[in-house]
Amino acid sequence: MPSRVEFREDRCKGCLLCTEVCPTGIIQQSSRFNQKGYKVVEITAEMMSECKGCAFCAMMCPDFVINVFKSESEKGGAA
Amino acid sequence: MPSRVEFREDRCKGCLLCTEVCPTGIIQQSSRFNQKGYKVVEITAEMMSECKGCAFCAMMCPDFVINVFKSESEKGGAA
Amino acid sequence: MTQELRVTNYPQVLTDRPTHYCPGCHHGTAHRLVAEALTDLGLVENTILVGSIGCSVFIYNYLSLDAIESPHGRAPAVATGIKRARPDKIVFTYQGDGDLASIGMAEIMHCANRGENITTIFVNNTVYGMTGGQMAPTTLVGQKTTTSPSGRSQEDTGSAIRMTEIIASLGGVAYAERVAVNTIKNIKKAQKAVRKAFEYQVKGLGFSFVEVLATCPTNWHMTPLAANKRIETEMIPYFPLGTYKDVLAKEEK
Amino acid sequence: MTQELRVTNYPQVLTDRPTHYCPGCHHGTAHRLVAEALTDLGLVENTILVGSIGCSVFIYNYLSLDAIESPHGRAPAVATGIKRARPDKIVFTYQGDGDLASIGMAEIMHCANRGENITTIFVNNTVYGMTGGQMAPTTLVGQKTTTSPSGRSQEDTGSAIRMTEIIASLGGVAYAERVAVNTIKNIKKAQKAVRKAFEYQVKGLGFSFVEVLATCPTNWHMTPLAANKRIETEMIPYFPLGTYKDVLAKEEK
Amino acid sequence: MSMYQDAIIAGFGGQGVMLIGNLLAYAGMDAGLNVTYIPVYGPEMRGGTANCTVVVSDDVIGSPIIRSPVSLIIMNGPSLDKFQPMLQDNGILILNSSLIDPAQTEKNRVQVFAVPVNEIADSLGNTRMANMVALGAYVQATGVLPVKRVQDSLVSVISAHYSHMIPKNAEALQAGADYVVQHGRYA
Amino acid sequence: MSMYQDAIIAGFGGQGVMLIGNLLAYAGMDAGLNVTYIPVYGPEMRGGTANCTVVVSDDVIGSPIIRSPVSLIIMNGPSLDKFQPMLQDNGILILNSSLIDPAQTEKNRVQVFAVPVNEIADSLGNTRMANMVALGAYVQATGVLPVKRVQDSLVSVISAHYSHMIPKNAEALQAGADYVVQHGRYA
Amino acid sequence: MSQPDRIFIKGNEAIARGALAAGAKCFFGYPITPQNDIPEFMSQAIVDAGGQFVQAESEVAAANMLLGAAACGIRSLTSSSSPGISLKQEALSYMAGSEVPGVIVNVSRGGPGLGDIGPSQADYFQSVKGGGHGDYKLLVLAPGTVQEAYDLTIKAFDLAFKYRNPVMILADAIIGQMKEPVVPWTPEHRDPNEGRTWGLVGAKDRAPRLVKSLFLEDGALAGQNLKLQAKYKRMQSEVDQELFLTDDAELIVVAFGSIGRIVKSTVRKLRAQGKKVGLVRPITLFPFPADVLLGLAKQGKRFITIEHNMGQMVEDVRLAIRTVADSDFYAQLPGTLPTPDDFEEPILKALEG
Amino acid sequence: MSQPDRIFIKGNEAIARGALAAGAKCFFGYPITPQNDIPEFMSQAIVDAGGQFVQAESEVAAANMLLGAAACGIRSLTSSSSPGISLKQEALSYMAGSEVPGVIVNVSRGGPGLGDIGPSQADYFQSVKGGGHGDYKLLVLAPGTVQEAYDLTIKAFDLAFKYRNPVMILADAIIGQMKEPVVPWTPEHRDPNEGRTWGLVGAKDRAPRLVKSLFLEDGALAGQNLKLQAKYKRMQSEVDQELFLTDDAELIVVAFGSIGRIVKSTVRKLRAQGKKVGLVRPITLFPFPADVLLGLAKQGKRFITIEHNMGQMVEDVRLAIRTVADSDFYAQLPGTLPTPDDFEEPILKALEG
Ligand SMILES: Cc1ncc(C[n+]2csc(CCOP(=O)(O)OP(=O)(O)O)c2C)c(N)n1
Ligand SMILES: Cc1ncc(C[n+]2csc(CCOP(=O)(O)OP(=O)(O)O)c2C)c(N)n1
Ligand code: SF4
Ligand code: SF4
Ligand code: SF4
Ligand code: SF4
Ligand code: SF4
Ligand code: SF4
Ligand SMILES: [Mg+2]
Ligand SMILES: [Mg+2]
Repeated sequence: MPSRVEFREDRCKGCLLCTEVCPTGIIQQSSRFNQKGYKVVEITAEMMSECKGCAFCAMMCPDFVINVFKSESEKGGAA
Repeated sequence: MPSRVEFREDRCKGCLLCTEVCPTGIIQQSSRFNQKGYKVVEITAEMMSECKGCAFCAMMCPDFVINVFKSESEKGGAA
Repeated sequence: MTQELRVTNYPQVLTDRPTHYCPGCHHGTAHRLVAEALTDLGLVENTILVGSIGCSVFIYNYLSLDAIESPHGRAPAVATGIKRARPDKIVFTYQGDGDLASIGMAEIMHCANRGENITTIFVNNTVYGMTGGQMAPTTLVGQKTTTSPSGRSQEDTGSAIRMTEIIASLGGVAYAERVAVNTIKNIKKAQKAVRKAFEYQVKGLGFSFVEVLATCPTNWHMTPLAANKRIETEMIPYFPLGTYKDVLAKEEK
Repeated sequence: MTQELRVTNYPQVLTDRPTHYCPGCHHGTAHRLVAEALTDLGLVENTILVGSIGCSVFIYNYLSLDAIESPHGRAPAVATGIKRARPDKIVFTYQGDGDLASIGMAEIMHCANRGENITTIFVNNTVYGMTGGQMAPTTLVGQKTTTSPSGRSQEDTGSAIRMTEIIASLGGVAYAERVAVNTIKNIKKAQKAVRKAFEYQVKGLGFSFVEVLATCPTNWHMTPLAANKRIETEMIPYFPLGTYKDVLAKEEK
Repeated sequence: MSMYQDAIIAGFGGQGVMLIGNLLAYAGMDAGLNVTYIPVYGPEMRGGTANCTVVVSDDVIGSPIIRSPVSLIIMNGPSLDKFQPMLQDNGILILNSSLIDPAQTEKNRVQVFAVPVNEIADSLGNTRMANMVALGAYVQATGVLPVKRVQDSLVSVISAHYSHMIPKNAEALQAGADYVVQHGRYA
Repeated sequence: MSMYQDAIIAGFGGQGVMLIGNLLAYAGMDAGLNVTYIPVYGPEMRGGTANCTVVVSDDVIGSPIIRSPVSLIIMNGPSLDKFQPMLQDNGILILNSSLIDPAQTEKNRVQVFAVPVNEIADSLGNTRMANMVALGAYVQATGVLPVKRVQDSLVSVISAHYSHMIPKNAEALQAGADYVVQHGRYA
Repeated sequence: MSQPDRIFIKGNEAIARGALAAGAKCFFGYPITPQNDIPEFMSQAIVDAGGQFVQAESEVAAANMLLGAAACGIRSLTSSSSPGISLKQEALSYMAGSEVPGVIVNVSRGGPGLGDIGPSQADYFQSVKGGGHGDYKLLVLAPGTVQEAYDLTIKAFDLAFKYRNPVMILADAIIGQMKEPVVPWTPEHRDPNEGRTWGLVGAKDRAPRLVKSLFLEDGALAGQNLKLQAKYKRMQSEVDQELFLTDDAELIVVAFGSIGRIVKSTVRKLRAQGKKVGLVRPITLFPFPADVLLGLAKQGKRFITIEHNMGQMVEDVRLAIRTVADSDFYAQLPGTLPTPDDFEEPILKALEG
Repeated sequence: MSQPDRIFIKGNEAIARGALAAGAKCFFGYPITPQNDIPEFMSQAIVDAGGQFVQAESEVAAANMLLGAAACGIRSLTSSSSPGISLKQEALSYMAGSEVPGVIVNVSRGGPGLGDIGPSQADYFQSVKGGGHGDYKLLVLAPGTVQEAYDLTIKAFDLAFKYRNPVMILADAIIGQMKEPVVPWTPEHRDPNEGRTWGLVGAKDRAPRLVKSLFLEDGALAGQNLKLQAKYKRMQSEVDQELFLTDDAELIVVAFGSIGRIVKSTVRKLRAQGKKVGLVRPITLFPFPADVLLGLAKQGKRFITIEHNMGQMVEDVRLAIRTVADSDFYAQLPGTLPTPDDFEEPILKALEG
């Protein structure tokens, strides 16, 4: 799958709002705390392949943590 | 007719609102000015007999100028 | 034997004192309505009047009640303080349209929304009377005032605010009605409305509000008779009379 | 050859700076909606932001716009001054519910009624966030806050004020809509609404108003997820979403 | 101190007392003198009486407010009651004798000029110019300015729309002055 | 001046720093001493760190605000960065070594007591009592009050609803004190 | 006087509890840092005490609610902080002008404008000179400890009703936010008829009562002003201050409220070094302890005034002693936190002259 | 400078025309006696001049509209009278704190409370000491004639923009309501780029501009206060006063505004009687002509301050001369109308010492 999500982990506040809107349910709370003391979310390497690049997670995140990427080859997918 | 109207002339401001609500049209502007310089209203002695004692004039007067009297004998007329 | 009977019985709470109002000004009539309602309901000795700033600032000269003078627009807050301090008293505000609908907008909205168990008599004459006829929030579009010399411009200043409608939409309101005192028929309705407003307070139903459409011949630059007609021809069409909220009524308008 | 395409394009006007908001607070989302709308419409360089006092007082740290900090509740008056001074600029206020619906009630009502050609983004989280969770006019009956420790009492404090409905009833208003940002569907609608509000200002149609139902997990004493759910289960039923006024629409709700 | 005159001008609202106060002040200004004018204002004006105070002097004027005026123009009864006691001894009192009985004046303490201003104005065809008649009388009685000077300043207080009325007003001013010349003090 | 102690107690919101600040102050008060306590307040608390300052003295206390404290209880990393520079030379620093590497301390300038408060609390069955462990360590290290005195004051800060937790909290206080006795300064 | 155990509470709570002990029955508030503990505490406590808590729509409304409640002769208060107090100025002028005895609490913060939420004493002028319009005075009380916050709140109500005048408690974020042990007490003798002779209650069997500040008739407003000034003169008897080591002092430090208490530590420290310094801490800011200061000045002492602002009370100090002495001034800057050490240098400098 | 004929206008109209001559483009008002002529005139005239007239919903709103318009670098003003000015205090503190150059007109009236609609100078403290919260200063100008009302309004705008500070015109009902001949004039050289370097206009090709008064970071509020105080010090150079027959005077009368002009007549009259009295009429109330007074005091002159209030400016007079002299005080009572005769006796008494 050509989609991919990046978390700016230092910005994440661990609110988990993104986890509930992901249609594939691949975002999870990690066991890491960031510098601010928040338990950040993650997508494990295996699960990343299930990402549809829908960007719902980014739309939901109140802290502009998430960047979503798609492959160009997949036509018409990007909005 | 046993009805009668009294104007506290010193209070009258000559607004004429009473003149328009009198069903018999007997209240008129006089040619007298009171102490405050207002041209007061009046009911001439002849016209007074036409008064029905409805007290519309008093109800309309914003300055509590008017007192209306009726005769007791006329049953059921007073409100 | 015929004995003369006095038809007009001015309530005692109405003092025997000439008013300072201009000829044909409806403030006097509105005062009388309040006096009659309080007298009829036997509330005079138990009532606190909350005055406001406007031509009616001297209302305490005409109604023989314990009274307080509020800062401009703040009568509903002052009344709230009084009612909270003395919940057993009847408390009402008497306010003009500049006072209530302009500077006092927040206070009246929140007093009503909290459902303070008080009564407001709102005398809307579409103008700042006391200060010399400036535009009010209730001034009709096109109406000339000293601060809208070419007539109120809708584009620049919006249109007249209809307070009763807004107040009626708030949760804490028990009763909201708009009346006029330009005709005998309307005066009779107004009497009932003012009485009802106080009755609802006695019953503890919440906030009650009566808007009285009133003349200001002086600042309308009209004779009292012409001003009185304007109520019918210009004001009522824009500010329709009637009951806008009545928690005890089956149907609301 | 496959080239990677970035789906998320955060508008440049949104600064690269972590926000001070609590986890799951919707203020950040509301900021983004504004940033997107201004960017999409090409207004960024022409816009003046009128901030208010509340958790969003630092909004100027996150939106790279010429900005002013208003006294609590007075943003609509400040914005009026700005728009009158610079009619060619896009001017908007960003206000919380304590700010807009309580202390600023008179200012928002009159700004709307005058039809000032500005936009207001109203973030309703049913509580005073910044000061630590006191009761707001929009607090739901029964909701516990630091000043309604047993839950808001309808009898004593009335019920939650629905601002969009009231604003929509005023003459000068071009557009009034209530949105939420609790689901993707609602966020998409909210994006459209915010954009429309600014478009109407560009078109000079008058006052435009968007109420955003928002969480305050901290002062609701809920997890962000639970707070987000409360929008659906408690807030929307009382504060229905939708368009309450749209001068360009055929039908109004 | 050389030239100094003041006047309180009082009457019902609608009698035009503010207008002649302004006119007097303009005439003083146009004559190169220092002048002040101050009206009552605010709710006091409501319904009741109106008044204003004018000071004309060739020296700097300290106060526009005069507690003991040297002259009065009194257009109605209540104003006589209110202001006559303040008038300085031997001060000049122009009295609208159309509405007020001159017998009410303290004619032995002050100089009274009783002028039937309404009738004079009526005779000129317009009762509303009674105020101008009174001012004409005042100007003549005090000698503060030539009548002509006041007439020339009419243009400053009468709006362009009513400029056709200027000659009539000038006539009224003259008629007031003439009346004083002819009838002198009330005694 | 005789007996005097102060402390800035700092950590994440939720680590219970305000609670142990209050407890320390109550214990001082219950011991008949003068005490002051002042928290940070307002929006500063939002999301980030929390801290409070406690002063205990047998003399009148001038300021509840301390710019150069004689001791610190530091529960998280950012607080160490912020407050360690303010600590007086030779001051006492109680460090939550469960979250912070003691190597980050200025151990040559100040007296560091590195206490793995989370682990100790965990071992007692409740991580949330890490704050009590830290306070126990502080009391022991400074000798400001007997541990018993602090334990006896728990009743003042723990609400009736949670009074069954008092013994456990007392245990945690003791465990913190014991750790200091056993391990001494970090060097 | 019942004498229960010491309780450990914030100054804000001490004010709220003091008000309850004084018999306050109505509280009107609006949220603002750093005084939020007061409305939050009251929202439960005054209701439990049979009174009323109203969170007003604004500080303007809260002040006017106070005007209404106090006009009924009911002990009532409002509290806020600097920007909110600015909004109350019109109502304060009305209260003073119509002689209504409310209590207003200002837990002041840094300004001007939104400023910050830290402590500051920069509302001295506003409180003491009158931020509202017209010639009027508030009684102004400035607590220096949490106990005093409690005690002065009780006193505030007594003074308010004694003089039918608004009374302000001028605290700051330090006094409001710090906790100290407090011995709570309840005043024993309160006039049960307090307010009965003038309060609004409905005009039964007597002439109506009127609470107003409009005086249009000739000379009426002059009369009201003379009456008020005479009252303000009578209030001079309420002057109160703490004197600390002033007897043999060469230099008097004048400081009020939180700064007063902090300076006291500095003075103690300097005394330990043999420096002859003393402290006058005005407790009533109006009436101001001018005579006390003048008396000290006449003994040849020198003065420095220290405030947490850019120089306000120093004007009253200088006025008080102007015929014989003058005062230096040291500003603890708004937006900074004061400690005793800060004042050593300026005091020593003033001592050296 | 164009020099047309004299026009005969009220002080209120002079202020309005002065504002237009100064290039004011926005007026925000609310009705209140005795300043209604200003909004009424402006409702037509400023619109004709291509500007904006807004009748605000309240004085609070009007002041905040001014804050907004002035923050754009546009010359703007608001006007009101005493109770209305009390309501503007929060916004004034914000304007000062965020350095916004608006002009505020107070045609003051009798207080406290609703008071009356007659003249009074009882808002001196509020204007000069700061009725709002925090340490800030308004520039305060007090006209004594209608011409000066015109001139000082023009000056007010220049000062406001020079210092980015709110400026208050403190007039009273006498100045506002009286008519006098005025020579209108229009300043010729105005910086066309005024306000361009800091005014809000949209952040195009540059970093955003921020008009704010919140300074939360450590030391930031202290910095802002130091900056403001430095500015207030610079403003001292703007001090202005009228000196009348002071050179050989034994007694100096200090009086401002309408009272200053009325006292001038008294002084002239007493001079005619050979009494050695002179007048200092402060035209700027802040900055206050302290140095001028001190200079006169050093010449051994005595002082009496006369105000239409119960004693406010007299504090600044006493402070100014405190090291060498003191000042008597005479109160023209609020609610009374002053005339030159009223002041003869108190001045003579002070002269006799
Ligand atoms: C704070 C304040 N602002 C303004 C005024 C001046 N003022 C007195 S009455 C009034 C308005 C009166 O208008 P309205 O309320 O409509 O009453 P009306 O005279 O028309 O009956 C105003 C603005 C004031 N006294 N106080
Ligand atoms: C005049 C004034 N009153 C009160 C405050 C204190 N204050 C700061 S923010 C705020 C309310 C914030 O609530 P809201 O507007 O709902 O915004 P939120 O924080 O919930 O987003 C208050 C009352 C103030 N700064 N100024
Ligand atoms: S882009 Fe869509 S599928 Fe991928 S992680 Fe985000 S929400 Fe899930
Ligand atoms: S929504 Fe954003 S802040 Fe919240 S957990 Fe997901 S990435 Fe982190
Ligand atoms: S009582 Fe009726 S009929 Fe008689 S005068 Fe009055 S209105 Fe006319
Ligand atoms: S209504 Fe009353 S005041 Fe008017 S004319 Fe009739 S009697 Fe006179
Ligand atoms: S001005 Fe208008 S409202 Fe006031 S008394 Fe006259 S008519 Fe009535
Ligand atoms: S307190 Fe509430 S509104 Fe404020 S940042 Fe936190 S969650 Fe958001
Ligand atoms: Mg009106
Ligand atoms: Mg909120």
